[in-house]
Amino acid sequence: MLEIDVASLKMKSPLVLASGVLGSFSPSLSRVAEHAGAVVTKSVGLQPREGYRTPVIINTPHGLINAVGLSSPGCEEFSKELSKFRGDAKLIVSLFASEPDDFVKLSSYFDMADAFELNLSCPHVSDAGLTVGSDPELVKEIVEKMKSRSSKPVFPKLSAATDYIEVAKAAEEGGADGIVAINTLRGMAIDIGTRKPILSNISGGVSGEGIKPIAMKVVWDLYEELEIPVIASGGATTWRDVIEFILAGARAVQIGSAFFYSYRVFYSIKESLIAYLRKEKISLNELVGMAHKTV
Amino acid sequence: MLEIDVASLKMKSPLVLASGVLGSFSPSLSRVAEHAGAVVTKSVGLQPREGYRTPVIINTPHGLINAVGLSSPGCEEFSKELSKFRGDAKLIVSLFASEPDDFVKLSSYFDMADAFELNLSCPHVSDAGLTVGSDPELVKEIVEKMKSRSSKPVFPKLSAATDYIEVAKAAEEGGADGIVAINTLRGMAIDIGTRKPILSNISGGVSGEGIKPIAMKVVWDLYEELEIPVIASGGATTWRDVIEFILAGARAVQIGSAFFYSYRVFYSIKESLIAYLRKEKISLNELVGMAHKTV
Amino acid sequence: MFSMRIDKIIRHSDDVSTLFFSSRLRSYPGQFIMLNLPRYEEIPLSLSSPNSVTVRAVGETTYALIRLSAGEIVGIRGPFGKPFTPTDGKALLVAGGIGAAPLYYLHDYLKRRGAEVKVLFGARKAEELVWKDRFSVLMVATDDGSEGLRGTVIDLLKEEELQQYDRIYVCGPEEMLRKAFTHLKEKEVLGKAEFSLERYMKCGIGVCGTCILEDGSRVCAEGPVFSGKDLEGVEF
Amino acid sequence: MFSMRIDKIIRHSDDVSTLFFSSRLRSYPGQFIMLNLPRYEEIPLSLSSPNSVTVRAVGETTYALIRLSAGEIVGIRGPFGKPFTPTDGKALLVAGGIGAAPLYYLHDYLKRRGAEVKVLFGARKAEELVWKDRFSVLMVATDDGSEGLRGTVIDLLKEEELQQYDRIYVCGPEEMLRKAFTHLKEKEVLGKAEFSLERYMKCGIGVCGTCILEDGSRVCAEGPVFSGKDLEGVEF
Ligand SMILES: Cc1cc2nc3c(=O)[nH]c(=O)nc-3n(C[C@H](O)[C@H](O)[C@H](O)COP(=O)(O)OP(=O)(O)OC[C@H]3O[C@@H](n4cnc5c(N)ncnc54)[C@H](O)[C@@H]3O)c2cc1C
Ligand SMILES: Cc1cc2nc3c(=O)[nH]c(=O)nc-3n(C[C@H](O)[C@H](O)[C@H](O)COP(=O)(O)OP(=O)(O)OC[C@H]3O[C@@H](n4cnc5c(N)ncnc54)[C@H](O)[C@@H]3O)c2cc1C
Ligand SMILES: Cc1cc2nc3c(=O)[nH]c(=O)nc-3n(C[C@H](O)[C@H](O)[C@H](O)COP(=O)(O)O)c2cc1C
Ligand SMILES: Cc1cc2nc3c(=O)[nH]c(=O)nc-3n(C[C@H](O)[C@H](O)[C@H](O)COP(=O)(O)O)c2cc1C
Ligand code: FES
Ligand code: FES
Repeated sequence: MLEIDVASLKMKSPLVLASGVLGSFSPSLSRVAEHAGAVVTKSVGLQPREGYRTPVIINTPHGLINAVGLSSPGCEEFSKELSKFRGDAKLIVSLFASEPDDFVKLSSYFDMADAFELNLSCPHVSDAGLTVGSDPELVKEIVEKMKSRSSKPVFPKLSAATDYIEVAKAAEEGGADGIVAINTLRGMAIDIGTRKPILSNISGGVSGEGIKPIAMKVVWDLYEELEIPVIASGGATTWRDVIEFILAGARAVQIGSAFFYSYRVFYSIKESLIAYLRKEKISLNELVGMAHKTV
Repeated sequence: MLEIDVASLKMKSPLVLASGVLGSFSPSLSRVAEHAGAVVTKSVGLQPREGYRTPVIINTPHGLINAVGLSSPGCEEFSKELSKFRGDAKLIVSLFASEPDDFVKLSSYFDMADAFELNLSCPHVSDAGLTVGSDPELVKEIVEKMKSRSSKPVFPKLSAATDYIEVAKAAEEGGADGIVAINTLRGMAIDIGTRKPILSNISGGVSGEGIKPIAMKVVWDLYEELEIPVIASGGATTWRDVIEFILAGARAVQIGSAFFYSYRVFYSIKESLIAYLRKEKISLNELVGMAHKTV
Repeated sequence: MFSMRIDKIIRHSDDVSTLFFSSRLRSYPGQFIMLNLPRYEEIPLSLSSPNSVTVRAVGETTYALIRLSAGEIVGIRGPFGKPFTPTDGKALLVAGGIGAAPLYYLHDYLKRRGAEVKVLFGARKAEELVWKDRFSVLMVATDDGSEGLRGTVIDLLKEEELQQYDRIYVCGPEEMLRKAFTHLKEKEVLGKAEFSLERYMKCGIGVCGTCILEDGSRVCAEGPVFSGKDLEGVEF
Repeated sequence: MFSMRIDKIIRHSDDVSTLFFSSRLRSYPGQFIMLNLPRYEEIPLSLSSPNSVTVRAVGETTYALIRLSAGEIVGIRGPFGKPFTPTDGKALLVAGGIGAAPLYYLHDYLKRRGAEVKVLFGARKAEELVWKDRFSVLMVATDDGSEGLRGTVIDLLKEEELQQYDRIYVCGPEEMLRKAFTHLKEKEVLGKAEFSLERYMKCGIGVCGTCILEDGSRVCAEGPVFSGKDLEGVEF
């Protein structure tokens, strides 16, 4: 009942695990995959990367602030880890790099991937992520190169802090199969007891419920401007949030920070979505972008 | 005990009412002024402006989304209203316009103002606000013109969605007396029952607790980059938030959305700040930016 | 915000209807909601019971509302605002026209608490004494004398021995509120009187600043119910 | 996050101290906190009472912690994680080295509930039987025989008539957990056994994915306390 296609990916549900959350090891990816349409891995680069010292995360009533710093064992190690993936959802491998050729090289390590997400939007690492994703020409070139080497779907992931419409259109022109929006927003917190920033990296990326309205607006705008599908990310926590993103134009919805509340979040959202579609006698496909038609 | 200077403004407390919240009439401005260091009025333009149709506001557990649309009676009417201001806090009049000369013209209506805030950051009105505030050269010119006509302090108010460091530096070069950061962030919400955007304007500006980490990062960055004082705005709700902003570098802290919780928010925060300073045996001036020194 | 289905509608007259929601709102009498009929404006309406509003058509949105059919979905924020202070003693409710709306709810609420409730209800003509059978002990007045006393609800109020009541609740048009206020002040019973005020409202939650009284009070947050004492010296 | 002052410190030995916070945390035995000493790393530590942690120095952060002076302020997130399942019957607590930390808290908690509590405590040498007087009914073992049985806590465990206990709680180094698991499985008492596991942790709240077991469980969220049954077939 929840089957949906995102570009050429046939997914059993619109629910997708967001990158960086429970995505460093196959056992957790496989477990989440049980009730997901796809899982996105932690972003991986060519070289191993330590990531920042702890504290790397803050939990607040409105969401999380993280500065994990793209910690990763590097593509070689990680491809070994992912070869153990046994989940029955699509496996999307998230890549980060600074150069177009490096993205292509990275992707060659991951035969098991059903698609690639390009992390062009991590706000707290200086040579990758957002630095790359703010440059529409560069984004276009990266996507073009990726598409010229492989037929697998490529989903650039954008930030709300850029001129995201321009960047998304450049990606679309380059041949992107869909756009993921949004990544975390730059933020920080200071502990008034110790009078110091809490994160070792001082600032990090804000995710979770508090950023949902901001992500919603980006998804809305991209749905109006693009032909290719939009995959939402940012604050989805309940089945209502998932429906809201779909009404705004998302064909799939990523969930990350909500795992703070429960490992069963995909299961319960999945069941609620089925109940909702039955009760409302409507299909997912009809719901996608429906809020645009009624304005 | 809470006295603090922001540029040449001698304020009895660092607490400032944010623009657009309870700032359309003198009675509410005067009432808030009782326990505030300064109050900023609703932004006013040369012409009367209807604003958007209701719904113009959404309340969520993480804050508000508003698209009031800079509704205003226009400068002539508004200056009559403000002549009734009887508060014993500084009166800061918030101005919006698209042209440098219009800002200057606007300011000439408000003799009663102790200072001016320049709204260069409203995210949901197309010809003013953010459209102006994304252009560093224009911002500089506006500030220069304002400062050449009057000695009253001028505080441009910036958005987190621009290259705020660049814009703030341009404003500083132009002679700004301080920077207010941040305004609301673009966002929206869709009602899943009616399947329509809730706000009549579709999207609006996100304020309140959920945006605090984002505002904190901007205040932190501006404190590092500027010589002139920074005035924080965005999500401050409790006395702890006020201290956190001050530690990040703010000399004053604006409060808006928190009036949703209580009209007495300034009173209770004021009393808590006094208790905190006594207990910690420290002065406000020492606290400003202190978190930078300990990193 | 959340949205609710309209389950049932009672059309009391040409221009007044009561809309029932699919579920009850946790609320107190005197509180209001911000109701948004999609494509129209969002407007403040007092709850006339935990799951209804009673609306009089005066403009675009209210006209659309009274003509609604069951099954429609409306957006709701709230309930917001300060409710009436209840009593379990003797209560006098004074309603002018559509001002009866919150008093339907208050009436039932007080009776369930064991209060002895009397209602004075005034309108221009008989048809405007909307839903008057909701009130058990009732005296009415109409401007044209088509039912009850010929005159206003203020005339009824003047007949009352006010000392006997523990609480007096007033809701109606501004003119009537002012007259009631003056009379109750003269009789020195302001201390036990409460008035439900109306102002144009945009946010309903105390931030936008459109509903401000002379003393700085926000009708949506410190009100809409104000005690007589609160209103002394405030023009309203 | 919030921060708390360290009120008091007990230095049990060269490398183990207990730090007491200025106030109690609402928590259950078996839960842990993420503790951040400014300028050092943030690390997971089990609560050894509602207002303390007991730390063994093994690296940079833990060295700094055991040397702390009262008055310092530390950042705290939590308490997090699944606690032990309490009993008011007969309980056997099996502690290896610093693994005793959560069991101090559990011991007191169970006794207050009226349970009959016996503790088996093993360490390399007598000095490492830290704070052993916190336990009222105790049997000890040391590798070098400097106190109690010469041997390991597993040897003590093997002497026990396990059927008599309602619950068996185990905490200690990995090697010891595995041996205890094997023995309890052999004796067919896994169903009433609980094990507190340790894994490197970055977030403590189930999102970063660093503490994942073979079956996908998160030690910080589904654990750190796992039932014997949960761990069957899982390499840990
Ligand atoms: C706290 C509160 C509770 C209310 N409860 C009820 C109720 O239970 N039943 C009911 O029928 N009405 C109630 N009202 C009044 C109702 O909100 C207005 O009638 C409605 O907003 C008019 O909307 P419209 O689009 O139909 O008319 P418009 O076209 O907007 O206006 C028509 C006329 O009504 C006046 N008006 C508009 N908005 C308001 C307003 N918010 N308050 C007062 N007058 C207004 C205008 O000045 C104009 O004269 C309440 C108002 C408030 C503030
Ligand atoms: C749920 C939980 C509860 C814990 N409770 C306690 C406790 O009550 N008392 C106590 O003294 N310790 C406890 N620990 C272990 C403690 O977290 C580590 O000793 C600490 O993180 C080491 O930090 P360090 O900077 O001093 O050492 P590092 O320099 O980081 O490392 C020193 C050595 O310790 C190992 N190590 C590092 N981090 C961990 C870790 N998180 N878990 C296990 N080994 C690690 C390293 O591999 C290395 O061998 C607990 C761990 C977990 C996961
Ligand atoms: C702990 C953590 C680590 C993350 N790591 C990555 C990452 O490696 N790559 C990436 O593209 N996004 C990363 N993100 C961002 C998420 O994928 C997601 O876009 C964001 O958190 C917003 O969604 P949410 O509110 O559902 O968490 C991370 C988020 C968190 C909370
Ligand atoms: C209802 C409402 C109206 C606002 N109107 C204005 C305005 O006219 N001019 C302006 O510069 N900012 C306006 N703002 C933004 C606030 O001044 C403030 O910068 C923002 O809300 C963040 O602070 P807060 O989280 O304390 O509310 C408005 C905010 C709200 C909630
Ligand atoms: S309606 Fe906005 S303050 Fe009352
Ligand atoms: S420590 Fe992050 S998931 Fe367990």
